[in-house]
Amino acid sequence: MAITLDQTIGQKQQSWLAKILGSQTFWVLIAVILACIFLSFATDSFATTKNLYNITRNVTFVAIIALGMTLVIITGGIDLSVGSVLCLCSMVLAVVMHAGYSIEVGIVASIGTALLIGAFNGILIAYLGFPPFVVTLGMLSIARSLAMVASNNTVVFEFGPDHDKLLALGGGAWFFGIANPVLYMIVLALITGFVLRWTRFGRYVFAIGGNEHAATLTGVPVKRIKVAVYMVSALSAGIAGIIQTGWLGAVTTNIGAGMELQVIAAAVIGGANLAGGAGTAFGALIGAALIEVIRNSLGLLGINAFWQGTFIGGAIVFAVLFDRIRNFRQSE
Amino acid sequence: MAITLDQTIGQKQQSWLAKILGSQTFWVLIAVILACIFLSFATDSFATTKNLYNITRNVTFVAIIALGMTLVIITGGIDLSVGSVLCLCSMVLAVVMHAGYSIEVGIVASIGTALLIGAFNGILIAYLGFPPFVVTLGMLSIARSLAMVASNNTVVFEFGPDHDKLLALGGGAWFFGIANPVLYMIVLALITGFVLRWTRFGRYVFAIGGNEHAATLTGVPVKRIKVAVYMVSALSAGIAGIIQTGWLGAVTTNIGAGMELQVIAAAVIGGANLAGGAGTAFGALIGAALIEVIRNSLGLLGINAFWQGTFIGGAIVFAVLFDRIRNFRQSE
Amino acid sequence: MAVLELTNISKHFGAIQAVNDVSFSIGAGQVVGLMGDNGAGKSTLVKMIAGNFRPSHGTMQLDGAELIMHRPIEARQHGIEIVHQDLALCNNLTAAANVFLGRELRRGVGPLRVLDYKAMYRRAGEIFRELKSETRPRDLVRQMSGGQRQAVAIARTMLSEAKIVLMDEPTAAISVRQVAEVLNLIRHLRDRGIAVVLISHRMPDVFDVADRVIVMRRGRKVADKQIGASSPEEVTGLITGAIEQV
Amino acid sequence: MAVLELTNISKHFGAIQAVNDVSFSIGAGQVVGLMGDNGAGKSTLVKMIAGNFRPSHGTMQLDGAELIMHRPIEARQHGIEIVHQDLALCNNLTAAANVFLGRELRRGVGPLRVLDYKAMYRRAGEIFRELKSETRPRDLVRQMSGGQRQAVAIARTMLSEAKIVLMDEPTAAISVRQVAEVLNLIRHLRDRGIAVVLISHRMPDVFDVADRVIVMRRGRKVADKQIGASSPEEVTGLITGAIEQV
Amino acid sequence: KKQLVIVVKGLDNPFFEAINQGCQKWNKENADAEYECFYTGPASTSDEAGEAQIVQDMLGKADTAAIAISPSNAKLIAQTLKTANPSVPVMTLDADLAAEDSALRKTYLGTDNYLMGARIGEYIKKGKPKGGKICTIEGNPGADNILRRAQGMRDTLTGQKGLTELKGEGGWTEVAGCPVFTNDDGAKGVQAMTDILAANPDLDAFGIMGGWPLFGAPQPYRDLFKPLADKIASNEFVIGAADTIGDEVAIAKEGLVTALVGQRPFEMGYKAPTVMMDLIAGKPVEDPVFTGLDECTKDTVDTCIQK
Ligand SMILES: Nc1ncnc2c1ncn2[C@@H]1O[C@H](COP(=O)(O)OP(=O)(O)OP(=O)(O)O)[C@@H](O)[C@H]1O
Ligand SMILES: Nc1ncnc2c1ncn2[C@@H]1O[C@H](COP(=O)(O)OP(=O)(O)OP(=O)(O)O)[C@@H](O)[C@H]1O
Ligand SMILES: [Mg+2]
Ligand SMILES: [Mg+2]
Repeated sequence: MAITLDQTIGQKQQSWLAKILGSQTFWVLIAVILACIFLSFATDSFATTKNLYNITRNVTFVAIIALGMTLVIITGGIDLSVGSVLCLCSMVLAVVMHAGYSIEVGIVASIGTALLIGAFNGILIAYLGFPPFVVTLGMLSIARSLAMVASNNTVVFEFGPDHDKLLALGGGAWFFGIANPVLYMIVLALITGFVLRWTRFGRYVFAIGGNEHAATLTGVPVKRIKVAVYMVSALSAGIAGIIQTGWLGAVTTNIGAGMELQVIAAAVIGGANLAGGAGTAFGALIGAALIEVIRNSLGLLGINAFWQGTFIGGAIVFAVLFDRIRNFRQSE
Repeated sequence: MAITLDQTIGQKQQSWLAKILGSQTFWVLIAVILACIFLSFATDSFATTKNLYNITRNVTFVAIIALGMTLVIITGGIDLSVGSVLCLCSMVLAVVMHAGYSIEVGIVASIGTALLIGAFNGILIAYLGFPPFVVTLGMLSIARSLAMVASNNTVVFEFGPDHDKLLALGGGAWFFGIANPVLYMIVLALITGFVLRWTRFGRYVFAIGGNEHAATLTGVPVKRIKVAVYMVSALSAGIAGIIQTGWLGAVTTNIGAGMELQVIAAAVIGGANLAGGAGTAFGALIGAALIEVIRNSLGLLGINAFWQGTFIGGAIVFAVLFDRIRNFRQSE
Repeated sequence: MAVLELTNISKHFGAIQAVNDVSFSIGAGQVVGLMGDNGAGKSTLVKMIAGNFRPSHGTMQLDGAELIMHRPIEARQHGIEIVHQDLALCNNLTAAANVFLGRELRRGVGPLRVLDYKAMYRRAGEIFRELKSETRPRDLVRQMSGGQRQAVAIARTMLSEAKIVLMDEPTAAISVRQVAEVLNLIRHLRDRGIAVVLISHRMPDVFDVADRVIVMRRGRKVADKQIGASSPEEVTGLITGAIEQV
Repeated sequence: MAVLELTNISKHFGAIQAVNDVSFSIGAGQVVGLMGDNGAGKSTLVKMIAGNFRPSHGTMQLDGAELIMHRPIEARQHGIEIVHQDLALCNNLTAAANVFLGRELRRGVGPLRVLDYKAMYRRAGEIFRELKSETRPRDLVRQMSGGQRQAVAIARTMLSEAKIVLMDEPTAAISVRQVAEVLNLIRHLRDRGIAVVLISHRMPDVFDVADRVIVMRRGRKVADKQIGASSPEEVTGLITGAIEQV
Repeated sequence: KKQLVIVVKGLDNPFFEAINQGCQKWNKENADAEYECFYTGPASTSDEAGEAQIVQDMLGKADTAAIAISPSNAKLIAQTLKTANPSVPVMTLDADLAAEDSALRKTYLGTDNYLMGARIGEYIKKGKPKGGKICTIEGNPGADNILRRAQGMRDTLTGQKGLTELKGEGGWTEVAGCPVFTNDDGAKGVQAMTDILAANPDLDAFGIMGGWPLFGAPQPYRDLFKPLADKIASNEFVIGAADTIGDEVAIAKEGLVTALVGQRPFEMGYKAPTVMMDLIAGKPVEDPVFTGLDECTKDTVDTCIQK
């Protein structure tokens, strides 16, 4: 007999290449690249240093939150509260610094708020079995309301003694002219990618999304992991809020409104599966990049305001089309 | 031996009562009733005919769409485009009637638009395997943009020759002083309930949500049912749009914004499971009613504007709490 | 004449060659035991016959006419019934609903035909009784024991008169008592002229009811013999590879 | 002394009395066959021992100390391993990942310990080889055949030295060749002084490896005999109810 | 206490918060009056139906003595008032009903939005008398007051009435992709302005109809226009913007905007209770009551805001 048991056991079903070609992230990446090439030719202003600087910076806020959201989605959950949490965390930072505290105190307060909210969401979902959609929708309402309370619903634009430090944090470019937020995004994405692939925590996140019951039975601490995941999600929103505050230089109570759908879209376009069990950090970045490139192109191409929504929507659907065509062919 | 095979086969695991006590819908209903009782005592103005008239009427728009959404959720999908579809359908109705056509023509055009959009969503999702989240998020953008194009982003408030008919349709109360929209809602809920329980179509909807693969293998026309379900969802948004237009007497490109989350929340609070396989028509109504009662109570109780969001969010979470406590006890 | 004839059927998934150049035919009223090691390709083979996968190569003929199916339901329309190894059950439905999935009983006329719950519960109960299985038609499948689930899946094939019934390990999870009933059922099917393919890892069962045994190893057919001309020992050898081919 | 002792254990789900007043004990190195009709309550019983359900009534003792568990992982910490009837696999993970789920191998030190993919693939491969199962550690469980999935579930119990191994129909979907290996495995466990509970519908397997057989019918224990003192016919009678009780 | 209710378009806008501040100040100063000012509104400005429902709730409440509404959808509020047939006096605040529905309210207190847009237009025209390429930045596509401002600006720039898009009239052309709807999101507003400016390097002016990009994202706004500061100073590039909220005045001081035209929301909130009490008492009240505009340029920043 030609094939031995050992050979079979050593075999792998898919080669590296087949795996890459089979991933949605790859095909969305192709879509992004094609869009960029098209825009470089169609407009003079796309492939300029300044525009690329802007694009990369703009992408970061959605991308950073999408990293946390990807974890939640992999476990089969959803977090609708991220936009409001971003707002509340920005507001806490702003109010604390406005009151004369240093930037460190502000950041600690802001991050603390995020973790608290994440823990609240997570505990209700994991320990009391609430549907994630309901809990985080409730929190969407609550966090924004608390932001109003915290700030008395005013615009905060003076951040006390460390005002300039905060602006430098979010608006500067300390490294080879790359906007600071981009650096943070890259670092966070690398960390997320590492955690998902190389740690036990990451493995458990996937296991929970694949079969929560089986994960429980095999001794995965499902509840604790779930709480952690919602805390990470809120944390990522908090971090994005801090960076965005530094960039914008002002906080209003409507920042981050409606962001949750954009963030989830970024994660899903990047290959995360809302049914749980699949998703990557890199995919979250690609998904966010796609959305930003579309937005950017609307202005550059001078598309009529009324039709802009059609283009955005169309492009979102179109981005996934590549992947679907491949799948469709294969299943034939 | 006491028990025979026949007896075992004839046995039912749960009595009627146990089934009712075990359903989330029931516990949310209890929460709604408790809230109503509380409000009747706490305020003079809650239990007035006028306020009840308003509440019941206000609840209808979310409730009607939640009926369609419940079908989508039962199959394990989601439809984020309903708010925008409502807007587009209202706009089509308004523009057509404004151009001098009769109300019948307007309604046909509006319903036709809804079905077209639903079919588009459904075909991409069922036949090409797009993730529902991505497709309907794209449509959220597209439909509102088309509404802007259709109306040139103006307010339409003159509905041509049949102006009064339209207003009577949505704003009147033809039957025992019950607002017309409430009547439509009840009729639609009865139809939905009937379809889910007594027809083959309803059975298939549940089967798809339970195990899509198994449904395909056993010969359920999964793809066609899925398309139908997204068409029903868009249709329900279209109907709500027509009624709402009749009630409001004016259409802007803003109406229905952000409604998707409210609608999904209503369905989920009413017991629909976003993972698929569970949901009821009655639950959709109860969920919508709960949200409306909360909203109504804020004004009546004179709650500070900043804190309103906290109350709404808290109440949404709280409504599901009853059900969770019961479950939690049981699992101990 | 052969009811079903397979010619040079192959199927691969990516780099995995699950079924490799398999040909055989089954006549009416024949019971064929299909045996082989885990991963030998048995399920993949019957799934192709049931219209679940399309073969990568080769052709199938049913009653002499070429059989090309695009969806699983077409197989049923051609009179091919299958008990899937993974049972294909909807956990959120009752046992009766699962049995009748795809061919619900209805009453009333025209567009107003509604599901006939009563008739379905009754009929499902009858089938379970026939199988001597303590399965409650009104209970959700989610909460059922392994054997009860299996009974539900088997019950499906008993609803209509088929030409071919494919059973992928129908007796895997069920108890001694019901095994006998399932084997009886297979004999009944045979007596009515229905062809049966029985996949099983239980040697005694196959030797009990089958007329013929086909053995697969690593996707290839390595034996196709009359039961009388073979023995459990030989088949075991064929499965494990101790005997190369006959 | 008994490793595990159950006293008057009952469990009901709503109106269904799945396990009813069952008591027995198992000594170290004993292999107990647990048999019974479908829905007799076998799985429910072992799930209670595995910390999956809490008994409605009754007590369990492990090595003489009362055993109260709140989560399945506590069972493992007590040295109780189980092969679930529904296998408890995560379809989106590889075979190796499933085998090591909950006790991943890691390398490196302190907080920087990362998953040791290589070691896990190697070890999983070794176990599959030991089981003579053609299961590829690097493949996703989703696409595996029924027997390959079963092998993954069994492989889990071989990772650590347990006190008790509960096997809920471990041989249901696997082929002749691996059945022998699983039975061998059980013998090895016994020889190392590990107690084994084997649920199976295959009479020959139980009579092959078990020291004792317990029969359940409709939630009650109806027999508990040494294998030598019983016979397949008697056990069949007990399962079906032809023999009331012994 | 009986309540003098103010219903605004949405709580998510700092502009309405200033109305609230006025309302609260009135409460503080009139602690022993028999009335109190009560401020409410839907969570989001885009929730038009929600506002109508709140109006209904308030009209149904026994405590309500008078109501001042800032309608986000004028037609819809008119319809609501028609069906509710209120027994308490109703006025509009900040935004008015359509002319044909004016009988439904007793008076209007607030800014003349058309005039506000016209003033922005005048500043732009003054800077660039010969016209040029312009981009209008608007808020929510359905917001009537913003649309009115844009109309005021267009009419002033061209000297014609009712043009919805400028194609060279009066020398002014709106570039492709404009107007931009920012949905009241500062960051989005600045991002869109950045893109438009990149795509049209020869742009001459921005007309910003709502202050979001300035007060919501002051830092990116500064980054964008600092390189153009000289051009702005020499009127080579002109920016006319609405509102004087938050950091806007500082931005004007830095010379990064040609002119600001601001409303006086605080004054609206502070005056509204008094007007409502007059209405309850049946005293004659002017219709409309306009609150003034604050106009700031680089040179007048220290004095332009009415205290
Ligand atoms: N959908 C699929 N994608 C990829 N590989 C698959 C798929 N289905 C089956 N395989 C592989 O094809 C081979 C044959 O699988 P099949 O299920 O036909 O085996 P089998 O003979 O039924 O085994 P068992 O007795 O264990 O059920 C196995 O190696 C399996 O991993
Ligand atoms: N979670 C549950 N909820 C409700 N009923 C259940 C649940 N689990 C099992 N049952 C019921 O309890 C009874 C015993 O089930 P169990 O799974 O223990 O049977 P079993 O002896 O393992 O049968 P099999 O041989 O078919 O696996 C069955 O009637 C089953 O329907
Ligand atoms: Mg198989
Ligand atoms: Mg069992």
